[in-house]
Amino acid sequence: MTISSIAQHLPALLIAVPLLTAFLTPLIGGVNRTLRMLWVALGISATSAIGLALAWKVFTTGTVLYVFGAAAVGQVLPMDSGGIPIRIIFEVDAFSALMIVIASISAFAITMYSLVSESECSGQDGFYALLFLLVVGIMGMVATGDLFNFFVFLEISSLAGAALVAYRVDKGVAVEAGLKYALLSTLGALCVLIAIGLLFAQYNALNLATLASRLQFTTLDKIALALLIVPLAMKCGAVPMHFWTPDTYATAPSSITALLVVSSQASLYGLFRVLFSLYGHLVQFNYATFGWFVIILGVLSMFVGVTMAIPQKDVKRLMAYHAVSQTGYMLLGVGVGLAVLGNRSALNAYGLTAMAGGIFHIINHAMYKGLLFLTAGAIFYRTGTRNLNKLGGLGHTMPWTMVFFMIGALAIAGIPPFNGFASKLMIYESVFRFSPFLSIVAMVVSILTLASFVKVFHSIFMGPRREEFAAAREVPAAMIFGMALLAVVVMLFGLFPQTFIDGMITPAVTALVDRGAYISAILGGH
Amino acid sequence: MRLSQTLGKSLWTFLFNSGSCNGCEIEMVAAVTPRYDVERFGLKLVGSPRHADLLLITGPVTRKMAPRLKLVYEQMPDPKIVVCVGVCGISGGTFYDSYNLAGPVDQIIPVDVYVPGCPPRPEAIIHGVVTALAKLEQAEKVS
Amino acid sequence: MKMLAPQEIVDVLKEAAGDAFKEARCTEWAEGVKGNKSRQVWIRLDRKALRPALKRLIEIHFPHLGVISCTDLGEEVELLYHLFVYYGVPHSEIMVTLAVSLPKTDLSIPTITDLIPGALVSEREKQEMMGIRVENIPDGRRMFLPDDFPEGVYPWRKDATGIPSDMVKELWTTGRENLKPPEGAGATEEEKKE
Amino acid sequence: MSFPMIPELLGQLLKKPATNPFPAPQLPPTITGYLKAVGEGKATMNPPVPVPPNMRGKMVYNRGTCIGCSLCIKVCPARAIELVPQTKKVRIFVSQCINCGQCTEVCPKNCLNLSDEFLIADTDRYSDKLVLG
Amino acid sequence: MNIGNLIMVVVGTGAMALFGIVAGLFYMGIDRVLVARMQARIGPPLRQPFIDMAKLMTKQNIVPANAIPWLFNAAPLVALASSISIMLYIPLGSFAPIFRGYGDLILIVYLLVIPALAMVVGGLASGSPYATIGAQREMVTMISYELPLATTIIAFAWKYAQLGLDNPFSLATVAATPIWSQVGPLGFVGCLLLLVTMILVTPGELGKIPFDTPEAETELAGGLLVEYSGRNLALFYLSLGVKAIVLTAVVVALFFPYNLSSYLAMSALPARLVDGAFFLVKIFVIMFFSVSLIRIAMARFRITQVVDVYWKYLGALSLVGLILVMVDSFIR
Amino acid sequence: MKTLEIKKTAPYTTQIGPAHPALKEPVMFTFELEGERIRKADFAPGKAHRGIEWMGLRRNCVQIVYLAERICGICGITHSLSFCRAIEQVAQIQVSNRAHYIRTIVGELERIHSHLLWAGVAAHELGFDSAFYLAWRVRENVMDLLEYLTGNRVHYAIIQIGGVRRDITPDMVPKIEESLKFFEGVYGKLASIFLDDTTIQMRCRDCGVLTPEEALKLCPVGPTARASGVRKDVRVDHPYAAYADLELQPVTPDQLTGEIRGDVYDRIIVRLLEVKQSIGIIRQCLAQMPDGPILAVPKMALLLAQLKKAEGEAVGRHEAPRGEVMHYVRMGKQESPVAWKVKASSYSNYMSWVPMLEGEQVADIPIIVASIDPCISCTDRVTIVGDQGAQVWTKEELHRLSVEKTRQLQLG
Ligand code: SF4
Ligand code: SF4
Ligand code: SF4
Ligand code: SF4
Ligand code: SF4
Ligand code: SF4
Ligand code: SF4
Ligand code: SF4
Repeated sequence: MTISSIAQHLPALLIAVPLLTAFLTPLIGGVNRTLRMLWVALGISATSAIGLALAWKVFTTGTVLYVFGAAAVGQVLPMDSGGIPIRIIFEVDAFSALMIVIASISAFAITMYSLVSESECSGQDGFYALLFLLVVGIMGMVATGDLFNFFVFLEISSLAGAALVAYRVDKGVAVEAGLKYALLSTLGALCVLIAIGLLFAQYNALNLATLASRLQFTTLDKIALALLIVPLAMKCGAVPMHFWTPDTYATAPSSITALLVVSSQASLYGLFRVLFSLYGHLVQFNYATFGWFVIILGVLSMFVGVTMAIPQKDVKRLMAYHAVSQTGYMLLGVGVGLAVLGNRSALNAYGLTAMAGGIFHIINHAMYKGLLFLTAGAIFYRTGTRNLNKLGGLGHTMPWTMVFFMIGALAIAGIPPFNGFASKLMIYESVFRFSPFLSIVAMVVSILTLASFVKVFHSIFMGPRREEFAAAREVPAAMIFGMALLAVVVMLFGLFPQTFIDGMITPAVTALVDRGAYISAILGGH
Repeated sequence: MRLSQTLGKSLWTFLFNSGSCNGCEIEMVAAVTPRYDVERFGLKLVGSPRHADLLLITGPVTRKMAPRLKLVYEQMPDPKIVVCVGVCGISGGTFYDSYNLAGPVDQIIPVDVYVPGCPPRPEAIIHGVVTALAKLEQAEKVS
Repeated sequence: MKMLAPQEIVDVLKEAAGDAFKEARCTEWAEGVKGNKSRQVWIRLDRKALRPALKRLIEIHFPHLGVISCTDLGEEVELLYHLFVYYGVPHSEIMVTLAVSLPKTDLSIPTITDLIPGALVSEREKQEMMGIRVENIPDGRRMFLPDDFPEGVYPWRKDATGIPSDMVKELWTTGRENLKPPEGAGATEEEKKE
Repeated sequence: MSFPMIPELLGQLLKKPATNPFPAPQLPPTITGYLKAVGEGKATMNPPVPVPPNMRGKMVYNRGTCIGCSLCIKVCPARAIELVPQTKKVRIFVSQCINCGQCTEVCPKNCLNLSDEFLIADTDRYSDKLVLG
Repeated sequence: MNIGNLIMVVVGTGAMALFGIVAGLFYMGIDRVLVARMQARIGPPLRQPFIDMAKLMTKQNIVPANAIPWLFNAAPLVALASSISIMLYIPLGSFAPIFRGYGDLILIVYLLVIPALAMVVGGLASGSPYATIGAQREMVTMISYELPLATTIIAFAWKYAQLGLDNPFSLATVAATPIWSQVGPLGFVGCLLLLVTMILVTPGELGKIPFDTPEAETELAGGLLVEYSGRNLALFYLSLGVKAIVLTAVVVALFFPYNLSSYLAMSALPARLVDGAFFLVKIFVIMFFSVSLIRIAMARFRITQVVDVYWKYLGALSLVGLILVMVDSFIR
Repeated sequence: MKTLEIKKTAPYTTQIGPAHPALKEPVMFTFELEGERIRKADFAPGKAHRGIEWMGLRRNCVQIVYLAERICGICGITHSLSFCRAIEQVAQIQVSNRAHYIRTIVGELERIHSHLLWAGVAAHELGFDSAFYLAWRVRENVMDLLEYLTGNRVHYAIIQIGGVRRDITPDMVPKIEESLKFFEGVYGKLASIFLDDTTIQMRCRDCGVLTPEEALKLCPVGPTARASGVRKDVRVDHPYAAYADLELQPVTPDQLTGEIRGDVYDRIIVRLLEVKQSIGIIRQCLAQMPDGPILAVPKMALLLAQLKKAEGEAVGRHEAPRGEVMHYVRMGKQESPVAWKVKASSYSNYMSWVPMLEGEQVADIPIIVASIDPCISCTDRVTIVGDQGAQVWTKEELHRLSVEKTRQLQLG
């Protein structure tokens, strides 16, 4: 294969490589441990490289379309796709590309980290196979341009995720949490499937673009919309459907939790796709209503998340609640954008910035929250506990972990110059035009988040050395590498936000808002 | 520790009561109040021995307080000055014999200046501090 | 409130104490130009009458307990409960002291903290300073003495269990022996002994 | 809401401070230099707040008239006086004296007196100034 | 950014750092002298804070046994550096901020969190339980004043955005169009309320009485800073001084951005000097009312009362201010 | 092992209070906390125990007068007066009425100085240093007067067995009058600053309540008892010195506000009103002062000889600024007493801390502790110890509690 053909088949490789890695891992793992580690490292490096390359291509040349099995890319879809609609079409626009970037970076850092963090557990082969499957699911969800495929990848990611949550089989709790996750995901997926069915029955199409161009907003469409929104909102952990996150996030191995965060971001992606690209034009008379719906969802998530987080004793539960809270910021930003979608001048004045803030926050969140979960994992790795009341004094022995934790904490609290601030700033400085009170709430929640993390910081790292953790040392290099990678990204995004905003976020926002472009990319001039 | 020109002009002071009758203690406090106002010499009362340059100590040092006195002295960063205020800290005063005293003060920590009186008037305490400063200046010259 | 005269109080308490009553004495002391008198009642009782007498006194007027004093009399130790009734009305207060002697062989006394909770500080002090055993004291920890103070040494005792001389620190001697001899003085040997 | 302190504070801004500037309003550049200047009459030292007559300050001892009767030792509550047997005179430790003045009252020869001197801080508690006799 | 610019920034940063530290200490001195006078005392010489700093620099720098040394030592540096860096975003008189294009109010507000945070982290790193309570209280205080502070800033921004100005959060915008001239009577009242809010938020941010609960000496023996000594302590004090300048400069910039020179029709250099001097005077006035006077005229609040005062009373006050400003715009 | 040691020492190192305006005798408190709320309080005094009573039994009575004076430096007259009154009763020494009046005047001046001192300390504990400075500035005037009358600012050494050592001569009276006028002039200002200030009210109202019931049972004395409505004042109840000739009423807070709440604020009221009452008492004493000698036995040698023959027991009492002080003395035909029991006022008031503190917040500890005016106002020396009593408070717990407080605030 030549370079150019690789370039051409990037979307396919994005799925194929991790899939292949997943299936071959047990085989290779059977040979020997070191080999397996190499193989896994190779697989994830390749996947991430492909992902980044694909994203680069999108950002530089525009939306990439890929049809599996199609002779020519240009001739993607017959207008009367009546025959066999189930055909894998990838449509990678700037928004998708952004998600791929997130997934690539996180997956890489996390896998490197887990090479050590999970090395002492049994069932390695299964673990990595599942992990790569999860990656496949995530990549697929954000890259596909087809509703049914979306469902398939959602299922893949859910099942792999559930299996991974239950991975530490020696713990009854974990299995229970895995089941819970699986059950909820399945229920959710079922809803999605019904929605797909409803839409297919009416419009005889599964391709997003096609559907979008045909949608009439009948009652059935409305039901379908609800059936899509609810499970996706649930999967991304928005209040009031956030109840599953603490259990799941807390019990899964930390590396998996970090990846689950990415997967929930992918659901968020799905939610925004549905709202903007699929139903975008139909809700236009109701932008404000839908916008407010999302905003309220966001504000609630922000507030409930943070207030639930503060009293938590389990580090990871606490972080999970913060994840809920942070999701609120994204919803808030994008919600404001949605609310003023119909109002050109407002959209330009602040709506786009708000959306950009929200979307920028998605990537930032994936980075710092991933980082935080990895540090939590590092602490668990050395101490065997996640209970804040039991921890203490680790700052003496685990300085790197502490530094990474501080970076993550400052970022999540939106303290300059870390990336959380950059995106939150965009949110503060735009949503106030929509309603000044929203900005005030957002700012106050930030400080609450900070307070909560100061507490965690203190409980884990500060204080005199503890006898029971006398043996705790800094974690091995690979884990540090994984955390460092995310930390560097966190800092880069924080120090040079404009670069990333111009290069990635704005195109993503444009892609999301400009529904016409999305449709016409597939359907040709409309 | 190098003695510096500025030390004497910015004496941060920690008061320590090692079991005194409070008489000296109130006179030291009175020295802070407007009539005497030691702050005009840059002297400031601080809440932590870590911040202190000058230890003003009163009382004949009860057995419970002796280890604490030592600790406080050790917690003070160098260079440090100790002024013992009141005769009961200097030599026991009226409490010249007891089963529960470990003093006088200079048996526990080194003392630079003694301010006799029971209690010394606030101005005598100021004079004691000034005497300490003069001693400091001499030490500076030597070093 | 009908106020009893000192002698009436003695009578009432005598009745309450029964055969445990030993002796009583009423004293007066006047100060000031007008010669207004303060009145004191001193009652010596046996240990078993302490609580009945106190209960009776409480019925008269809830007394204020000043303090429990204590004297080492050699073979016995005397405890004195200084109580005050009829306070609040100018010049009519009466001090009632209930004195109880305890043989050194059995220095125990029932607590009165259930009747007057404020007696706790004083009772704790008696335990550590005089080695009294207060029965049923709700909190028997030390109060004034340091934790490392030797057991079985009681500062107020005048016998072998009192403060041994090697525990006494003579603060005043510190550093004096290094003094130069006074002018015109001869040998310094004797001085050094000081 | 009421903050009665505020007018008081603002009013005080315009008034003279209540401080008695002893020995100088603020710290002179060097103490030794200042003391020297005062000694030479080049600088004036602000006096302490005036003390009333009969203030009980540092002890003065007239060694000459003392007859060594030890009455003062008997009443001294601080063991500040000791008899020097060789000379039949007493010795007074100012750094132990609590200025009660009991000895001065009891002395049959009036050789003990409390002066109004009270600035007697010293670096040595048995310095010549602080041991009389 | 070309080389010339870079040099400008470096030189400017140095100058600002110097100005911040000197002015911070100078105002500390003024504060101490004035407070002493109001309490009928002579008080220390004006240069006392400088002497104190010089002395602390020569003292032993003790790192307690329980501390995490590098963190313990880094915290004061971070505190000072971050305080100074905020200086770069603040206009001083008619001198525009060095980073005029970048900074805005929200950035400043969040940058202001860093010195406080550094103090908290330093306190925690010292391993003293008193510092721990101090840190918790500091956080609670921070949470408390965030609401009125955020409300005030958003109110400003909302007003300027309403006016169609480009950079509603930029201090330059505020300076160019003083708020008072843009509001009607209702809005004027609203702005007054916001001014009161800011005056009272300032002592909270600076940890002064009555909001000094985190450092409350009677309760915590110095709170966060108990274990600090020598150079580290000096750095913290410097950072507090700089922070005081920053905060008052923000209040000045928000509410009193006026310059004398425009009234006096002066030429460039003297105008700058006059404005600079006028700016110092304005800072002094704000400092006097929101720091010196308040800190000696009241008793310290309990931590619960701090929360009450900020959330309930000042929060309500500032929200009313915001609403008045909004209503004022709508009816105009 | 290291951790253990740290846990043990950490609270100790930090409890060392800055001893500043608050005159503090080290007392150690133990609290069981719930968040910032105090569930249980306990205290351990005795850090200043010097063994004074024990020393006294090795000295003669004249020496003890000065030793007694140094039990405490705040009430320079209280203990010596009480001790002398006990000895006088044992030895049947009749003190002249002039001496009684002088004792009373000095005693009331001491009350003024002590209450002003307390007001300052309390203000300082509230972080209100201006009020502290103001109170102490006014107090300097009393100190001057006391020094003028007695020769010393703190330990006046004016009381002697059988009377007083210094007379108040007619030429001294104008100066006393002048001071009284000054206090009257400044009283209104002080009262308004301490009673009207919003922040002081916020901190002191309904804080540290001692109910009348508790005030009876726990036997507190002085303003602590009176602020809770227990009308108990040795000067009123027990005729002694010049008080025996005066018409006095105990001061209770309802005289100002019409109600008794028994909180810290009420204790401020009582003390402020007592300053006013003291001014009145001094006025009356000056007006009625009889002539006569000031010392019953002026020759100390004679006095000592007389005391050596004395036998018996008596209680000497005085209403110190903080409440009743009593000295029980028993003499047995020897130079030193057979028994000497000192009861300082704070000794009686300790117990009332417990109900006052329980249920209040950590931040209120200093002002509540100071409100009984112990000679230990600075709770910097508080050690916060153990959740369940025995074990020493660890930093984690401290931390957790503060965190819980935070949460409570956020949810509330
Ligand atoms: S020297 Fe005198 S006044 Fe000072 S503390 Fe000792 S006994 Fe009290
Ligand atoms: S009483 Fe006077 S004469 Fe007698 S020994 Fe003492 S000083 Fe000398
Ligand atoms: S004044 Fe008092 S303490 Fe001093 S020597 Fe005389 S009797 Fe002793
Ligand atoms: S709390 Fe008050 S008394 Fe204690 S050190 Fe601070 S200022 Fe001084
Ligand atoms: S009065 Fe009590 S506390 Fe004081 S020394 Fe005597 S026994 Fe100890
Ligand atoms: S109550 Fe306090 S101030 Fe008064 S005499 Fe007793 S110890 Fe001294
Ligand atoms: S004058 Fe009288 S009392 Fe005095 S010492 Fe001589 S004999 Fe004794
Ligand atoms: S309360 Fe007063 S009398 Fe009691 S020990 Fe403390 S200072 Fe002394």
